[in-house]
Amino acid sequence: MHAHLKRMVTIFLLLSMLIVFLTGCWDSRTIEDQLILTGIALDVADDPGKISVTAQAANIQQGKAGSGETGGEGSNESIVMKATGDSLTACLTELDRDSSQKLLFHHNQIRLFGIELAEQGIKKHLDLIMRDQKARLEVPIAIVDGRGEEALTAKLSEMPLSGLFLGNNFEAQSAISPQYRVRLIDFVQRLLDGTAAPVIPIIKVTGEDDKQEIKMAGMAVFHDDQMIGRLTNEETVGYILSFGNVKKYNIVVSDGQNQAGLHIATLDCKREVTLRQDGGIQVSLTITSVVSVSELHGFKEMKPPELLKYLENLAQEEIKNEITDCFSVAQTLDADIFGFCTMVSKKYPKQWNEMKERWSEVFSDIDLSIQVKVRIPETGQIVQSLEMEENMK
Amino acid sequence: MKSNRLPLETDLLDVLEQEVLCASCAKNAASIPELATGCLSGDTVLLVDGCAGGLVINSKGWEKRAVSEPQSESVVRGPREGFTENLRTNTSLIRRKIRNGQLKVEQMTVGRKTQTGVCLMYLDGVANPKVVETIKYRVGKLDVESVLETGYIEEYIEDAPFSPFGTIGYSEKPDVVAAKILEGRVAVVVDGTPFVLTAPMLFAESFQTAEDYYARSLYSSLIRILRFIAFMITVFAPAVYIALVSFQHELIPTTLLFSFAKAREGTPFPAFIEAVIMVFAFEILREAGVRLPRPVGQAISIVGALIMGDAAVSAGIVGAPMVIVIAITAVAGFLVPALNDAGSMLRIVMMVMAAFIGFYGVAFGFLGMLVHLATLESFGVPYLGDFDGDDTKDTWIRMPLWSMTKRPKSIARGDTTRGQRFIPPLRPHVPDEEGEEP
Amino acid sequence: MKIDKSQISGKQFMFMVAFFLQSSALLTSFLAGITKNEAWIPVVIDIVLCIPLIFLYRTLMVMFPEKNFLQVLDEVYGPVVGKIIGISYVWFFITLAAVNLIDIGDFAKITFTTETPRMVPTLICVLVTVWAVRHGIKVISRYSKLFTIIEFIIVGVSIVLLFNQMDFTNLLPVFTQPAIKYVQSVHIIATIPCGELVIFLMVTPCMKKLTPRESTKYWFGGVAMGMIVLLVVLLRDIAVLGKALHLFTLPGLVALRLVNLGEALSRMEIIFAVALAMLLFFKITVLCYVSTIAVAQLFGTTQYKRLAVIVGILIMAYAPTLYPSSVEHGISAQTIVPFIWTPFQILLPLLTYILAKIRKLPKAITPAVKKQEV
Amino acid sequence: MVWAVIGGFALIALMDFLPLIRRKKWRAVAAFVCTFCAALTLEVLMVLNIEIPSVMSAWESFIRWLGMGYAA
Repeated sequence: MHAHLKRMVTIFLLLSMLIVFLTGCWDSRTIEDQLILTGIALDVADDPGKISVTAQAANIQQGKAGSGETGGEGSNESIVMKATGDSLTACLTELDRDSSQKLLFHHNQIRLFGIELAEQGIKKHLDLIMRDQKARLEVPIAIVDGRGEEALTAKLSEMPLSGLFLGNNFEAQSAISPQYRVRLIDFVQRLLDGTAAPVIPIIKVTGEDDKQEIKMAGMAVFHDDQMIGRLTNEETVGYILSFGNVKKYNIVVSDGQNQAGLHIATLDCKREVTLRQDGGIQVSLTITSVVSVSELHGFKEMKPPELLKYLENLAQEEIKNEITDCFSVAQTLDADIFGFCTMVSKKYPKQWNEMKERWSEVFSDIDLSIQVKVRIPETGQIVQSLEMEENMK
Repeated sequence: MKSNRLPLETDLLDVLEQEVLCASCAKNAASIPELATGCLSGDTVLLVDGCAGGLVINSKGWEKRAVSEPQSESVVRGPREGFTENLRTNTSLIRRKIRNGQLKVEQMTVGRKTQTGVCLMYLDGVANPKVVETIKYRVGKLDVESVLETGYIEEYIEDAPFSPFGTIGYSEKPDVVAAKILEGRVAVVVDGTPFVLTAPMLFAESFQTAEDYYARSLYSSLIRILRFIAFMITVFAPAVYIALVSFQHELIPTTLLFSFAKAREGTPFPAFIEAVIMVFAFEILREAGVRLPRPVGQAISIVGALIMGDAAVSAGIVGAPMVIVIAITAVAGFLVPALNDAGSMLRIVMMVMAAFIGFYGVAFGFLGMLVHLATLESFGVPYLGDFDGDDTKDTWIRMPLWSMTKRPKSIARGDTTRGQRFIPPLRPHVPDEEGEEP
Repeated sequence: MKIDKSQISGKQFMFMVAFFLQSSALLTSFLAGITKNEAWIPVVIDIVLCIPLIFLYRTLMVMFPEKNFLQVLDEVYGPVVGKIIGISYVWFFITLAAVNLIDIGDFAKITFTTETPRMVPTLICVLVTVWAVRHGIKVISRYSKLFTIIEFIIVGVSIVLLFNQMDFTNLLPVFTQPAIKYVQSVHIIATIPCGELVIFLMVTPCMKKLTPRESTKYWFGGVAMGMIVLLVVLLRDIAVLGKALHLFTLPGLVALRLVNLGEALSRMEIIFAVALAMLLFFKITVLCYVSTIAVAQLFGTTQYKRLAVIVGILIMAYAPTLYPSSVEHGISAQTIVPFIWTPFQILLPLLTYILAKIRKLPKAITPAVKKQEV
Repeated sequence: MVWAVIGGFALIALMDFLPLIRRKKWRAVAAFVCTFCAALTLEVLMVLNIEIPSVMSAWESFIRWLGMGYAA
């Protein structure tokens, strides 16, 4: 028993010594001494070869950050800082030095690139972001039509912190289709595919001083890490649809005089790639979709059963057209935004090796066949439109 | 019947003692001091003309508390009787539950000055003889002056005196002790206290209450799991909070981070000091509430919990989230009363680890706790149990009684089946129409 | 001479083996660096290839049920050669423990403590480890089942949470790399998680008596559980990360970081990280225990409890001298380490088995042998 | 820092070494002294920032000399 006691005392001494010697608390940082970063934007600086970094952080001292309650006095909600330097590291060092608080990167909601920088190439700026364990790979990235800082300095009426707004917005859009939100990891995966062209959403800041808005403005198409062109919002639809996995999306179809709003409940796309005899490839997309009617204008002469058939046909045509349009844009840009090359490399690894060299030639010569199967099982609360009812009488 | 004629050489007193008197304990005493002591301590002295010496007949009648509802373990459903301070009453309460010849009661006397009566009770042929021997040996070897409560015995015979976890169980309720004896444990009843020790004890026992077995098994299982979670909360909640706000900020959802940061804005102390202040304040209030007479105690807790907490937040000494964390920690601790003291100690250890190196420290604190639990043994039985087979049926869940046909493997020896085969209630209990049971 | 007098059951042994293999699931980066998104192929090959290896270990265990591996070496090679090989095995055990200690240091550096000196998390780990080691194999084995179940739950939950991000076409194409890459990967898996099981030969004397049949059952049961988890984890990481897999030092953790099901269920990687730290801790505990037993055996003493702390500290002091940086650690694990480990894990056990068969060992215990043992 | 290390080692010796001597377990004492000296030397050298040659690099050159080892 005595020896036991002695051992306890020794262990206690050892532990307390450890605590005394080791209590450096190196990693300890209290929350309130941190600037919680909500968005970061990279731009081309005025000096050639330099970049400028804009960081948006929540201002905890003022108002209720993050909630829209005090939207009116949004001016104090966010702190925006700017720095210019040769590299991202230099800029971040400068930002850190110039503020009294440390920057906290974990909660960054969005990474923005100015369009000018995107055209020059963004690969080298991604290295730090991927290397740093504090930065998260699932943070979405976007291109700003204009300068990146505009999006972060924008005063939105909806939510004072535009970084938070963008993060939430992309999150909500990804429910429609995962393609709407491009996370850093998605971008890097596409980048590593080699010949595939990564695509990043573009946003645009519109409006006057106090009532600014951020709008989606299509997608930026990259070749390797340089932006080479863009899809408009309309062309983007085809891009989105061609990947399938679309939920709760609305399209409008029309046959010239009549118009119908259709709600795509689900849309799936099966992609198949086969080699052609002449060395080219053939891609077939088989799309199956469940659609419901959300709005009808016209169609006065039709009875419900034939109307649904007719609408199904219209929808099939519409979806097909959207994809073909988008595909032709992609071909003119010579950018494989659909990732067809990845499919080839997975399915025909041997042939792929020699095809890689002449990919742009192959791509411009792809046989794209699209089969669309649309089903309209329901028409909402009413079957016929009011206009049709009139006709019946 | 023996013959009426007495053999000449026998003493009349002996005859009286052995053949006539019905007292449980009569003693033939020769000297006057012996007789006097007997008389003084409440016994009856019988002197017979013509006999040297006299008989001291045990006829002590002490004032004793009636059997009443136990204070520490109240139940909604289940027997309400509790042990009293009288050894005989206690053993009879247990024996009334187990009317079986196998139930052995072994009387011992401990304490040089107090001469306290101690009873070991166990089911012969069910309890592990090794455990019985060990307890008998340890209690028999005790050389202490006084034994005033079971706590005295517990400290002297337990396996791990420096562990925060108790390795001997105790209860105030005869039904609980009877159930433990039926599982093969040994009960130690001590004169002068309503608490009865049971050994060996498993970690899982701390999470069991008497009512678990009287309520529906699904509900009992749910509550058991809840108790496990509550124990985790009471040990780890402050540590996790410290680790969150001073180390791993990335774990907090963004909007919550904003409100945490706002709440902490303007409080002067780091999270660890804040937590220490609050934990100590809570322990002080609790201790005050326990020791004071009940009406005053309640007032203290109300003043402490409501007014002081609120005042501390509005004065900017601690942040509001910390008050919430400590409150949930405190309340969760009361779900597992058996581990309340262990919880308070471990909580502080975990807080130091968290303040030192964040979640890594908490993780290794947890691992250290696990290693410690794995090293513990209670009279040769692994404290953590084996996580194995039938024994798990009554740990973090409680299976229906009819499914527990075996006594705990780690505790019972010999007769380990509780019943031949228990018929699950889903099967028809009445014979079929053909008159044959399936 | 029996160093550790505690006993473990066959089931506990099985879970220890399973858990030991599972804990390698975290460190798949050296594998991913070689065969990239085809890293699952060598694992599948190895599940088959390891069967004879495990059978060899099992047979050695059945042949000498009373002896740990160093005692077996003494008996088979004679006291002098046996001791020399024994010393090299002690080095092997200590180095293995040290390498894993480096891993937990790296892991802590990446996940928990980015600015803390590496020595601090390592020291904490060593202290808890030696505490467990001091109480013998019984204590270590007691929570192995609990941990195995926890690991199964974690892998299951993470797969469910990541399911919407998995793209199983990432597993394609197959067999596009040069053949030597597959040989290398197979070699790495055969030596690094599988061959390391040779350390369990040091636990033999603590096992309850098993029939050869039971022995086979528990060995292969454990290996099957471990390898399946390894394979599933690798498949999960490839399906989630795809081409980016080989970029990361801890692919498993990066994959878990991507868990995002709304605000509440994102950012949970620290919980996983805690679980992974538990896995690594267990592995180090077993290795540290084996090293301590081996040192005690080498000097012919049973006082292993008193040696536990100092052996743990020796491992801690030895670990940082092995590699100047984690990059070199990674490259060495890919290119050199399989060759260093091969003699210890495959060649020497095989040679021991053959020699024992030739010399018709184990002999029935004669009084002379008994005396020698005391 | 050196003194802290030496103090730590002294504590370990106090805890584990003295009981071994008291119980006259000389083989265990030998084992303890060997590991103790090795650990102390390594730890002190590390604290003093003296570079210790790596065993692994020696192995590497040996394996390469044998003509084995995979390409990096």
